Amino acid sequence: MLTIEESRNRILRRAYAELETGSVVNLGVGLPTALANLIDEDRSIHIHSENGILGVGPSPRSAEDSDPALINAGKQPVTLTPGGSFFDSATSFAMIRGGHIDVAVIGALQIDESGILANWLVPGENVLGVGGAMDLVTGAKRVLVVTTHCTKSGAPKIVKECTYPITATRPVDTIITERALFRRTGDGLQLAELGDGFSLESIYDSTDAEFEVSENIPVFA
Amino acid sequence: MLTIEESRNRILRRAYAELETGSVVNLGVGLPTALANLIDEDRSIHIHSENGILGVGPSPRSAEDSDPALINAGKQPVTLTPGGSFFDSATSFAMIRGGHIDVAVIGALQIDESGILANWLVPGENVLGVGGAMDLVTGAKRVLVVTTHCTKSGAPKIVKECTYPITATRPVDTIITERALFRRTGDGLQLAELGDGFSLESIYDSTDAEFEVSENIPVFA
Amino acid sequence: MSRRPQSEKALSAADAVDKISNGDVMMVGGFGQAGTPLFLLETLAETRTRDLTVISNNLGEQGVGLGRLLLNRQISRAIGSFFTNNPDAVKASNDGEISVELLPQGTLAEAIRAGGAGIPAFYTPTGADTELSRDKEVRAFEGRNYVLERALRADVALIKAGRADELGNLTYDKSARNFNPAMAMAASLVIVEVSEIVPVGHLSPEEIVTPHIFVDHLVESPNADN
Amino acid sequence: MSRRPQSEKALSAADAVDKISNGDVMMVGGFGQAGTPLFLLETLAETRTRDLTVISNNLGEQGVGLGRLLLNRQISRAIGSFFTNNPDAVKASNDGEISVELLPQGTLAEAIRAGGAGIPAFYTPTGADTELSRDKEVRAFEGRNYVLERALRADVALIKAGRADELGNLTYDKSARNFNPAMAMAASLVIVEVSEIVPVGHLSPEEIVTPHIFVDHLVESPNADN
Repeated sequence: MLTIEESRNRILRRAYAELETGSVVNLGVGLPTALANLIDEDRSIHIHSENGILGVGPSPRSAEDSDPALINAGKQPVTLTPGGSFFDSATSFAMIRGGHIDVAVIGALQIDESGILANWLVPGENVLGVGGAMDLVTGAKRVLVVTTHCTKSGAPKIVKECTYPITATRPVDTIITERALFRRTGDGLQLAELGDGFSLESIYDSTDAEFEVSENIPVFA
Repeated sequence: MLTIEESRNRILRRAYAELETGSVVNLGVGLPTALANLIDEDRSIHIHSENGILGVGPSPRSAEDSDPALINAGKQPVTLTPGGSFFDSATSFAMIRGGHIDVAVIGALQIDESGILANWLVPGENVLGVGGAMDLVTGAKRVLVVTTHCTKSGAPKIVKECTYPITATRPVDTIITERALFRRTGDGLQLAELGDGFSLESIYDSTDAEFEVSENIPVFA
Repeated sequence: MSRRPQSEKALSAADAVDKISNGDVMMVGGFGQAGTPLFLLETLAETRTRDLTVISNNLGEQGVGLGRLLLNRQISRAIGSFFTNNPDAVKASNDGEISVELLPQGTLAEAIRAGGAGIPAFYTPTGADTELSRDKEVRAFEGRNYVLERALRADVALIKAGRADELGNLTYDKSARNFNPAMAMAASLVIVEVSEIVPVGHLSPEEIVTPHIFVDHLVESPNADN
Repeated sequence: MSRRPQSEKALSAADAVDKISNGDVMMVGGFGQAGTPLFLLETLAETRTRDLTVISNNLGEQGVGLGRLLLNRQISRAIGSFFTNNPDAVKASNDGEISVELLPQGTLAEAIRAGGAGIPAFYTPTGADTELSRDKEVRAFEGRNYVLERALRADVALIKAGRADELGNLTYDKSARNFNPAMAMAASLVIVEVSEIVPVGHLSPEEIVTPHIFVDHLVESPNADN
């Protein structure tokens, strides 16, 4: 079994490898924002934050280096990379909705077998917000979900049909968990890679959605 | 009889006196743009130009002082007053349409007796443009028309009903010619002032629109 | 010799918030605490102004900013995008003390921009065929569904800028810009908390983000770096 | 020692305009000659590219810029706000050589912004119940009539900026900004004529008007002050 920390790190490493050099990437609140600390400067991946930053750099080294006017969408202090810029919220969402963001990396509550994501509301829980998730899933050229494979109580997150309210009618493109990587192909999901230590059988057991399996299944660690 | 130059100067002087200190004023192409040269700095009237300038100053003193990147809506070189700023066309028209311009000073082809303006198209003439006129008449808090009283051929410009295509369904507020000043009151026009040297009778003779006459009629020169 | 800049728009925080009336629709800038006019909000929390409809991305944090107005029961309605981070907001909504309208963050930003730009309504793909817009009009363009969203306007906007010049031209500081420029255009009365007021001419014409015509009052923040 | 800035996006004018295809919809920035990419247009006039639909506020002046493309019969359709100042445009329209769609200047600007912002359509009061919008859908909100206007997008935009950094971040020069920033967001391919390319870091993050993600190619203008 992986610890939560090991799972997170594996998911982030695999997600990072999915990003193309030179691409413009928005990192959703939560697990995705930690990706900013993995970026190798030479790959010139440009991190967009919906509160009005292009060129989000890693977290500041110390509390003294942090600037209350320079925070990411998760309200954590960040830095700016050379060539970065600032703009207002209306312009920032014009970028997102207008299709100018190459990849949105985003968390999930549920993803159904056609790739539809639910990630903003668990009915009955005290949630009073949606944030930028709907715009990001609707507008980004590619949506990459990063999530633990199951909920804390062990229930599958990749399900036949979402029981929670959906985020958008536009399906996601890639799902990365600590156990597997799925790609959407046509109308359905295809298991494309396995997390080290997880068998195909264990994925069937922990996944409610129907999915295809690709011919070759590389393993990621 | 006034010369064309004398008429223009009289119209501009009277229009200038209509502007309140501190107000934000857009000057239409043609006669209105010349108003920028009359502004006394102490009155801090802020001239907006729809191509993206707030704080248009007078024309540059010489050709060497003119900057091809600093032109007004009539494509003439201008200067910038202290505290002036630049913005893009979408923002500039957001200002206009959003009701942030106090006064639009604009030319006319015809104005009808309910204050409806036609100023962009003479049917049959080689006109292929509308520019910012429709936005200005629709969006400015107050519309002030400056125009010669009659066309070059002597036909009245203030008519019963516009025969040219209208600029907006929103009526104008004030009309200044070399012969008279009209204000819109309720649904109609009221003659409020007379240009020096013109009798009330002469205004009736050169105006097709019905209009009321105010009790006192000051004279402007 | 440099003179101390004097602006006709400068006002004390108390005099500024005194212009806000019971029942007003009030926009409040900021994302988290960045770009949030905390000094103005703390001053407003000292007044008896109530029944406010707040348009803001967040509803502050517990007991801070709009969170304090909420505890004071000065807010009766809130339109925004993410209030979850203030448990008091969630509780007040559950208890029926405030009514809440949630919008996707991009729709919130665009609706405010539209309000200032004279656009009464626009179509957006965001939220189409989701629960959040189930009562809204949907229309297809080229086979894709879009939601009709109405513009937002307010009686008053409280915003936070970086530097202002004496005329009221504004710059912003990094990601503290966020909702502030759009709100400056979408309210009848705009009150701006600024770090500093500088003489006219000290801001370059190219760096001014909000021209002075959108600004009614300037309030200097007591915290130099806030 | 300063190095000469090198940008992966830098291209010769000839190579840049070679990316424009017959039949393309092409936005062209500028108002009059301010902010007009004249070097790119003159280079395009040397090619055989034709059947272009041009979206631009003006259609150049006689024989200059778009006016030269017009005389070359490279343009078959034009969408814009004010073409009167080019008599050749009026003649070409009268003779049926080009088809013209006129929009109020604010509607043109807003439609381009919408195209870049993922807004397929919006309502504007401008032009409602006038001849210019007689074939358009009208809808009342709160008793006032508004015209439904569709967003504009293009295959390619030719724009003019002031300085660019090596990444492609752009600033503009005074009123030469005009339609350029919105067009940079509304086209699939964006080619920018710039006065100068400077190293990354030479532009302040606050002064960048068009972030680099909107820019595909940079062409340095041979005229330093153009």
